[in-house]
Amino acid sequence: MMHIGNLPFIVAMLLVILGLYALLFKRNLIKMVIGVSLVETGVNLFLVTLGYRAEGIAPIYTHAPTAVSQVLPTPQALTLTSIVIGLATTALLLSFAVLVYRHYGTLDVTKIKELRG
Amino acid sequence: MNALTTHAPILIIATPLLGAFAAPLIGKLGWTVRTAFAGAIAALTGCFAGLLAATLYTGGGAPIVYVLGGRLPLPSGLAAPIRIMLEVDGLSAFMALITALVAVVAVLYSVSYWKERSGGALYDSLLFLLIAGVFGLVLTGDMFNFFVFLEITSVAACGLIGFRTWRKRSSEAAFKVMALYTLSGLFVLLAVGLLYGQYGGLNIAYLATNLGGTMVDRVALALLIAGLAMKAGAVPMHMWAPEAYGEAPAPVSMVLVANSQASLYALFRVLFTLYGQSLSAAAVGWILIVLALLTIFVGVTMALVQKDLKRLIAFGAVSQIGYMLLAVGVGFAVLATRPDFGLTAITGGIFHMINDVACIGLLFLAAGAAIRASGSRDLHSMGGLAHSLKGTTVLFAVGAFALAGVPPFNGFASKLLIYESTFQLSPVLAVIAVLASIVLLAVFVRAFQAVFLGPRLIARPEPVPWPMVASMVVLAAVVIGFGLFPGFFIDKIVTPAANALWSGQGDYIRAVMGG
Amino acid sequence: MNGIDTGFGVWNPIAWTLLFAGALVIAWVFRVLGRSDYKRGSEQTKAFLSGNEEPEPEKLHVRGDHLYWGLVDGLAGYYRRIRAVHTGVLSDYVAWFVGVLGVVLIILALVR
Amino acid sequence: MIAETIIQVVTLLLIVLGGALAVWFKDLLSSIIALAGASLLVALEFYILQAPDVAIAEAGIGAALTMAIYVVALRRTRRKEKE
Repeated sequence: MMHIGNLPFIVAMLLVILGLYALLFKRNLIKMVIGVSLVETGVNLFLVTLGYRAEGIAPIYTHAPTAVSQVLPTPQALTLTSIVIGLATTALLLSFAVLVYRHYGTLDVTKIKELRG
Repeated sequence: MNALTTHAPILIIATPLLGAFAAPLIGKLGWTVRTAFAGAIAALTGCFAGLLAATLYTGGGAPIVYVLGGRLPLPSGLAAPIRIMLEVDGLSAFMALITALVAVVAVLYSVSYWKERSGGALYDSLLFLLIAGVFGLVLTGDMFNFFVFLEITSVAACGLIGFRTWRKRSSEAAFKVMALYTLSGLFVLLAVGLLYGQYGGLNIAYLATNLGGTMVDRVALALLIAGLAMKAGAVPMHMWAPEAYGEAPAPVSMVLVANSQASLYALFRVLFTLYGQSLSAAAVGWILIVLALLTIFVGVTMALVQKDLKRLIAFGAVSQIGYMLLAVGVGFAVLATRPDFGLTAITGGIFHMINDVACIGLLFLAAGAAIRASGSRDLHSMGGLAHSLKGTTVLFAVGAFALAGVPPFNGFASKLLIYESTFQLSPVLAVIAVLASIVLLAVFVRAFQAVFLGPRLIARPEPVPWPMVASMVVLAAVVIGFGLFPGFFIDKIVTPAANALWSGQGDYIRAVMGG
Repeated sequence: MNGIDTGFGVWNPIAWTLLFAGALVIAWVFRVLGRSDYKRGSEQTKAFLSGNEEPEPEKLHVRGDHLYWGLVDGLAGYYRRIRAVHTGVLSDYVAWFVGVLGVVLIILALVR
Repeated sequence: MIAETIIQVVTLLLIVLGGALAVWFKDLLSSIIALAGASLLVALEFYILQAPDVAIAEAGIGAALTMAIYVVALRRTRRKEKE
């Protein structure tokens, strides 16, 4: 495969920035959760790209041919863990968003500020 | 060395984890069995933490390494640094003792805290999950595991903050705190990824031997400082803290303070053990000092004008984080140049951790008892509780005086160390710290006057059940004991912890890497 | 054993407590030696408010939010700004986080 | 070889597009679908980067399950971003 350089890293950082943009400038709570999900996807992509080695094969063969290099297995294990953790946090965030909506009758973040000052 | 001592590090984490997952099942057997089970788990965890600390301190403070899944013993069989391990040095053991204290007290307090809508087994489950996460944070020797435990504490903490789903503000606080915790966790993960990408390892000791202060290292350090300082609640990233502490149930507020301190511990670990001298320590130290001064000042002044009792104490808790940051920041800034007072500063900061958790915990618990008894948390409508809640009144006063650094309580002992050492670096630091302590005393005089003094504004407050009083008495005993015999406790438990930061980097690395 | 020696100062809580207890005893002695014509519950213990009747204790009680109003009023400018900063809006919290991250990044990148 | 590179570049560009659309759409359901699409493309990218097991997890958990949770949450709140 041809070398495509740092493009995956750039895409990962773009996803993080998009997520931060949603968190900073979007007023809807669900949209902000989507922002958190985007940051998380970006970080996951970053981790997997870290472990990639050109011409490598997947690190899942027990009897891999020794002449071929494997891509690093650790970042992949990390990413798996991170994906599962991400599901838990997203679910919790969304359930709190639903609760907030039930109590406040709105999802507008600028109206959900009883705790201030 | 018998098996129990050998496996103590993992047992400390595994026992509350077992409690977390078994609690819903045990809960089916009724209130008595559930309570006994929770108490047993907490007591067992406390015993393991004490055993671990005793082993470490009697062993001369050399780090204990516990390897999971490795067949060969480290460091002789060091084949690849990719391996999950727990590494316990003086500071980890000290933090484990703090967490154990908090766990036991929180479980005891929770026995009778819930009134009409019972906390139930789910509450126990989340509480143990949070405790297991905090233990994991302070014991792990591996950056990725650190991230996993960080997320465990985030999820459990926010579950507990939003536990009272019928309260409007709890849901709001839980959502905000969860979003911020997740974000900071992801940035920490990004930093871990950056470090892994450069050095191909996740072990703290392994990374510490390789870090060279490149640009990527600096970016990773910035991500770690920002993420961990936010989870610790440093100003100006503290806004979640009063909401979290204020809206969580009283015992959980105390555990959340310990959770923040665990993040602070992680920050210190990253600075002293992971990075150490490999980059400009003075600049990083001054970043911490500036954050600390902001934290102390804003926390105290905001506490002065709060109308909600728990929010007031929460801002007090925020300001106390500043004292630890200040002390350790001073220690880090002078790590290489001025050893004469750097170690004193770090000793003061570390000692203040356990003092803070005892005083703030005592205040949160006493406030929880007062709020539970009077059904109100508004300073304007409370008053005169001293007529009926005599014990709680005395305990709140002890906590307030100790937190404000009034002698002879424990807050004074640690703050004295902080004042005297920061004065050596710059008198301005010490002056601000002393002034903030005085304002803090004023804050708590106001809270005390509003809640406990005056005529009976609340006709018939509910009495405080004995488990709640007992748990507060335990904390008060810590406050007074540490206040009357500070030299003894500093000698026995604080100095090993401070030395682990000050000069323990080599030992920490050698325990894993050998050589 | 129980004291602290910071290298710049010494703190011994036991000695301090004994001293404090001694001061308390002296204060108690003075109190005992006080005026013998003082009677509890008589006219002497009543507050003198220009001859007006003393109000009910519920009305006399200084509530929590009345304490330190002078200090807070004196710092009104500071408090207006700092309370405006605590908006309670999650986006602002995230903005503070990103801002601090940016500042720390710049400092660490510039300082060698 | 060239073909694979092109696939990868296109995938990466589409990921960014999906993320941008997820932020941009005013209709939250469309937003969620864009997010799930981006997640699926990230799964494809994982596969290309020799991480098939992570790809499966990302497609199953990151895209499908997460989207299901979003849809449940959306049913209990409201669909439009602005009211």
